[in-house]
Amino acid sequence: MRTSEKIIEGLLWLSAAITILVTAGIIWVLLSETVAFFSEVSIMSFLTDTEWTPLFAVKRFGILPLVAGTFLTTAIAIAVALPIGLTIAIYLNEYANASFRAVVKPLLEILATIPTVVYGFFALTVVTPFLQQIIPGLAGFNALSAGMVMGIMIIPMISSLSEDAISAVPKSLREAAYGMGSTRLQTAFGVMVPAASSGILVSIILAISRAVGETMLVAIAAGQQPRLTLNPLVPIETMTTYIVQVSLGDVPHGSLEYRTIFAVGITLFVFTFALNNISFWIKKKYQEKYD
Amino acid sequence: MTNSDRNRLKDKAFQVFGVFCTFIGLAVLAIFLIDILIDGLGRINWEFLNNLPSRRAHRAGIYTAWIGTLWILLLTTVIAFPLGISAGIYLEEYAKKSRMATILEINIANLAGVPSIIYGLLGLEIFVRLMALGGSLLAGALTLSLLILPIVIVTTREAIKAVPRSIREGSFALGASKWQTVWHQVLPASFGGILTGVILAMSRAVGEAAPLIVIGALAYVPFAPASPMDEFTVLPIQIFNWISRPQAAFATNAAAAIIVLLLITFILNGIAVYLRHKWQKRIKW
Amino acid sequence: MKNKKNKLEAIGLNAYYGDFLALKNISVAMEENQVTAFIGPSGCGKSTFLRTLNRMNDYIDGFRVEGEILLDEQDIYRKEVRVDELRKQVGMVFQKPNPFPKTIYENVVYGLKIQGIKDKELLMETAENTLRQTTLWEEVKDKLHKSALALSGGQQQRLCIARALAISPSVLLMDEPTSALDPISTAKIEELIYELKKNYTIVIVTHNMQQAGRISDHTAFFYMGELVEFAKTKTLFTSPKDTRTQNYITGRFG
Amino acid sequence: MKNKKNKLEAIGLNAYYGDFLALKNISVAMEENQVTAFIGPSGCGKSTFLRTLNRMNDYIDGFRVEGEILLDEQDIYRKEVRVDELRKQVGMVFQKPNPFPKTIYENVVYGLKIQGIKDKELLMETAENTLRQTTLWEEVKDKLHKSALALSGGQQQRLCIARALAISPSVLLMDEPTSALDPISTAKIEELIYELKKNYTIVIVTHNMQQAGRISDHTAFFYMGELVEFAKTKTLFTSPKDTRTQNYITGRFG
Amino acid sequence: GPQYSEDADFSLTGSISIDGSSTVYPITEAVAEEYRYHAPNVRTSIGVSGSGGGFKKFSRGEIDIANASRSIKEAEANDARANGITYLQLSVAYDGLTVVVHPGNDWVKEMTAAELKKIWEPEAQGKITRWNQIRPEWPDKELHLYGAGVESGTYDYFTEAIVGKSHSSRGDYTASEDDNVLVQGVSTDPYALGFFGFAYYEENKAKLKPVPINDEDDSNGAGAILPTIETVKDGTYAPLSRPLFIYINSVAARKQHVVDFLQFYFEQVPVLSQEVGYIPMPPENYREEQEKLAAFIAASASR
Ligand SMILES: Nc1ncnc2c1ncn2[C@@H]1O[C@H](COP(=O)(O)OP(=O)(O)OP(=O)(O)O)[C@@H](O)[C@H]1O
Ligand SMILES: Nc1ncnc2c1ncn2[C@@H]1O[C@H](COP(=O)(O)OP(=O)(O)OP(=O)(O)O)[C@@H](O)[C@H]1O
Ligand SMILES: [Mg+2]
Ligand SMILES: [Mg+2]
Repeated sequence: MRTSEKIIEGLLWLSAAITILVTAGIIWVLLSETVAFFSEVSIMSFLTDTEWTPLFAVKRFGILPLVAGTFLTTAIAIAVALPIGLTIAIYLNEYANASFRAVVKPLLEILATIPTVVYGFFALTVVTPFLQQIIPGLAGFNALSAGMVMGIMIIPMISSLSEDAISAVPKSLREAAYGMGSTRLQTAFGVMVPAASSGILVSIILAISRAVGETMLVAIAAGQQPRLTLNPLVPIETMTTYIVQVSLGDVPHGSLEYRTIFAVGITLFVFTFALNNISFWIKKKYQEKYD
Repeated sequence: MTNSDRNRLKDKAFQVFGVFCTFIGLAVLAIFLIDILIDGLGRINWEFLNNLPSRRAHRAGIYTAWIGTLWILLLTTVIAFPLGISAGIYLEEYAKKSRMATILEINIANLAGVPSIIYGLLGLEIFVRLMALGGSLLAGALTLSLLILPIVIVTTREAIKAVPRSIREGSFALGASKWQTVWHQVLPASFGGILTGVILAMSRAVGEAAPLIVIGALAYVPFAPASPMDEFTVLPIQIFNWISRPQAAFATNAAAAIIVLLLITFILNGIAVYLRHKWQKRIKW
Repeated sequence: MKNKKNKLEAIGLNAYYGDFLALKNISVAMEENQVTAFIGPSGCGKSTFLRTLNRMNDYIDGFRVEGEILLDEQDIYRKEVRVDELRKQVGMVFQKPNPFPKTIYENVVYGLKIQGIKDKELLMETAENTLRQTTLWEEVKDKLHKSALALSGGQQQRLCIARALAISPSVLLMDEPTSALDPISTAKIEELIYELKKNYTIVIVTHNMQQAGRISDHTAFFYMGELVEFAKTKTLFTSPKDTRTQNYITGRFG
Repeated sequence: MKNKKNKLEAIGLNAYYGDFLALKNISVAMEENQVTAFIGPSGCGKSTFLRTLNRMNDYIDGFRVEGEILLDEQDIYRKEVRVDELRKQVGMVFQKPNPFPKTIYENVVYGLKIQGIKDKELLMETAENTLRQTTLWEEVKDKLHKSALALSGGQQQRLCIARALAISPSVLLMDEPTSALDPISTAKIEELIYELKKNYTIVIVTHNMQQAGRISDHTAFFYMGELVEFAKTKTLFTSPKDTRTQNYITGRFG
Repeated sequence: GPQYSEDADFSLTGSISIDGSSTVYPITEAVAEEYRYHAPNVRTSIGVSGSGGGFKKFSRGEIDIANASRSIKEAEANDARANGITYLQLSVAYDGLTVVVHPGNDWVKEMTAAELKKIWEPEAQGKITRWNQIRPEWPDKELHLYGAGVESGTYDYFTEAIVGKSHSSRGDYTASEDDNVLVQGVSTDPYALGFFGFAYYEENKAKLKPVPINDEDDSNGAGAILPTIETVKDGTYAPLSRPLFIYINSVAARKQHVVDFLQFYFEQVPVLSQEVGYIPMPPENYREEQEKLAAFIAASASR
């Protein structure tokens, strides 16, 4: 009995430890080529140069334009998905009746199922022309419509996971709030959302991660033009777009041009790592207040 | 206006906003579905499901692709879910609040943000070359498993977290060991939430093409895979392929293939949603 | 003693959980500035009835009522009634303590804050007053800004009472409010109830017959979803009409 | 009456929640086949102490003990002690009812099932016996396979007691087991405790001094984390040595 | 329909793995499809991991045939040599690059290769931004450029042909490696100028206006010439038609079924390549390629 407990714990530990192996594997795969890359390109210019033209005759290796592109599309996506997703979660949990929720929640989850290339074409052929009528000067490829559509795509991550988190809050808390004369809105934001904050935060982190890592949608609709700008109206390029285009493109493997994708990959990795550390820190600080 | 009127107004306003947001989500979904159905529904017939790839759009079918997709989903599920749920359990129930646990937690959140294509590069080096699995279903499924592992782990943890401590204590007090408590109480009580993760993760896995292309999944496979070691193609690759063809008829094919892809995920999700619904009805604290 | 006004009144109330009839044709009136106690064996429907009085059961799937419940002669189940307003008038303390996962201070002032009161001093004053009323002040005054979840069961329950008092409702529903309290705190709460009665109408569910005897003006005895007997507390305890009541209060039951 | 064997014994026990010293140097012995009651004002550490007796506090972050707790003269905090085995010997009923989100039947037989017992008849028999012992059988026999969560608070608590009895521990720890029960059920449980005492060692936390007086052989009075007085129940209630005890039992406290 | 033709050869067995450029994919797919009827027991599979990915696998000996939209690079060739792999490059068809403008564009009647160079060369970046900078009589409107993604063989070829140096061009244009996306861009932008594969123009004729190109070299056709099957095939549409390739591993070329497949390939590709939207080479070119193939097979077999 006791040994079997130990064995089970060992197996569970192993499952968790595999994630470390995965990370190690990723870092190894990325680093082996990145080292070669940085023997030819200085880290300083990689981090500070404002142009990214490794595939042109005149090569510049400034990662900033790609970082800016990723940041821009992600920020727009979250700006769309967070309010809508969280509102839906609260609406479904607090206002809608059980049968409505039971139908709508899985329906919305379908949004996450649609292949992202479909979203890409939707952004390009429907959303962009529509936005162009409102915003003159909006380029055919732009971060705005790609980001907005990506926001729609990740709504279910936030709405479903947050709704789960909210409905996991003990009923007695909700009753306490109602018992004090709270409106549903006050119950939701004053009691339920704070009590479910950990789960909601996780849903947001997952959504951000998905937005940062999304590729095909931005590749189709946001353009492939690295540009150091926060202007959402012009074509940009994200880190993921660059990686997928080069790795599936005609560039010779093993060349400096090809190695750039590993340098970009590492950057993205460090980028998300920093992001996660920050959100983890926030989460910890926030939770200490209540637990 | 009194304060309470204001609160009531806010409450109503939020309700309207809630309906509006839900409606936006559903409307976009409806637009997508209708658009795709209009484009592709007419193309779906027995031949389409049963034909091999072809240069002639009207003769091209998705037989090998949908079988490959089912294989990939099956294998990925078999690999990723036990692994992910185990890891989630370990982190939530066993790991002390140590440095290691913190590192693991950040690490997993981090993995969730790694773009799929990087997983493709990882899979290519580790599974295809190092483990010599070649461009097989197994290599593809392992790659996608790593890709969705973070989602499964994170959602499992959240679901487990929601189980009240009093339930665990009740179980411990009856002499249940840690694992028994997890197995008999925590997992059943959190299964509904875990299923949400399963749904999201499956949705993610089923639509991925880029990492599979990198590890060597094929676009033209005129034979259906029969074992995990066989070469394969999947619907998303077929779809990408057709979408980038110049001929409009291939776009129709792509729409039809998307319908089939959605149908496959609907059915799988439907099962998961049904189970979740059943489960959550049973458990109300 | 002249007849008081009926603050709350149930008329022919049936309550269902799905198909299960939990309350059968209950008619009873609770007078203003009086304490009404509900007693009865476990599962007889006391909590269910109490919770229909501020429509707290609205959120339970499949729950429904027939009949009327009048607050100040108005049916609270009318369409146009705003449940949040209703509950500001009819406060509630639950059987299991349920503090918010917030600080002690935030718990107490929650009801005021949601009414839009921002005045820090006023909030602090109310917090101190109600915490004193519930004998909690000395124990928690140094950790007002610590989580309420770290309190003991009894402390949590007293906090919940304080929280309910802070919004000064006109009716206070209490579902076994002292079942988790030690005798000292219980005595204080009972004293408090006696104090509150001057301004509030109080309905209390209790298992403790001594308590019912000590604090209530009227007592209702429930049995298997029925209101068996309702009378002045003294009368009910000294000369019950129904044999079931008799058996129950003398402990010769079942 | 010859001196009984010490079933459970605490020696110089300190317990901490992080930096907070919740129990201060407690030494007390609980004799075999006796009922020991813990009384004291809310927050004094009764629950904390009770929970150290079967190491239920192991799972609370930052909780730690110093000193020893002997069960049958063996320290239960030794490294090699298996907490699950320990808890099969030392059963527990909690302050708040905590039925599993499973059927009533599954709740009762859970302890046996995890011990690997599969014999349906034996399980059913045990379920019926323990539900009868806890006066619940008549109320639930028709819904054994319905969710335990739909029971009332009191019913839930009795179910939890039944569940604990089903694994026939040698020690039973009860944290205010009757605080959610009506007098009838309470009386039955008290009777049951009296019955169980023949075979079990029982430790009970209660706020109800009458209850302590009725059912316990020894009583320990806790105050602010200290064990103020421990004596035969009669002695403690009739001639307490410490003035704090005196004040508490006469209700002249605080 | 039938799963094999009447003269099917059931004796041939084995598998052929092909990977590489997604541009060449449709041609090889078409051949493989026909070959299925011809030799039902040969398992042919084709991947689309790009010319780069294809060459990588090819030079490691992981595949038999590589599809490529550009020639093998020095480094890739070295890799292959290091792994003891000899190979043969064969051209299979042309891909005509078409320069297009919005259909509402009424000023562009033709352009010269020099004008294209002036627009696309690196020095033009940020400078040549209006139509009237190309020809003064053209309107004073912003010029919006669309073209292939810089990692693609199409871009590689276009820069080589127009600017004179591969990968040398301005960067401020809208790039996509999916030509359908470019079609969408140009067809909705009145001030657009773009280039992409001939087939994409053919399929979207109604939404686009092609620009005749004058290479100012009358030896291969005088004046500005529109891309058509004929002008590409006979070489008068210069300089914007590029060849597509397959690469054959010599080890694979020793296998009976691979040889059979390759011979079949060159019998069929003149017809099939046109069917899928590309432009076949003149017959004499095919004859040449077939001879090279035969020699290679013979050389491989003797080793
Ligand atoms: N998890 C915890 N973390 C920190 N402090 C705690 C925790 N649980 C209890 N305490 C504190 O320890 C002290 C003793 O608590 P305990 O629950 O043992 O009291 P109790 O005597 O059982 O009270 P009650 O009769 O109200 O149940 C209290 O001051 C309480 O605030
Ligand atoms: N949510 C629910 N769904 C279905 N039945 C319920 C629900 N809540 C309570 N019941 C049933 O309704 C009846 C009355 O329950 P109620 O909680 O009102 O009893 P009570 O008198 O408060 O008991 P206690 O003294 O144990 O708290 C019981 O038979 C109980 O099983
Ligand atoms: Mg009750
Ligand atoms: Mg306690």
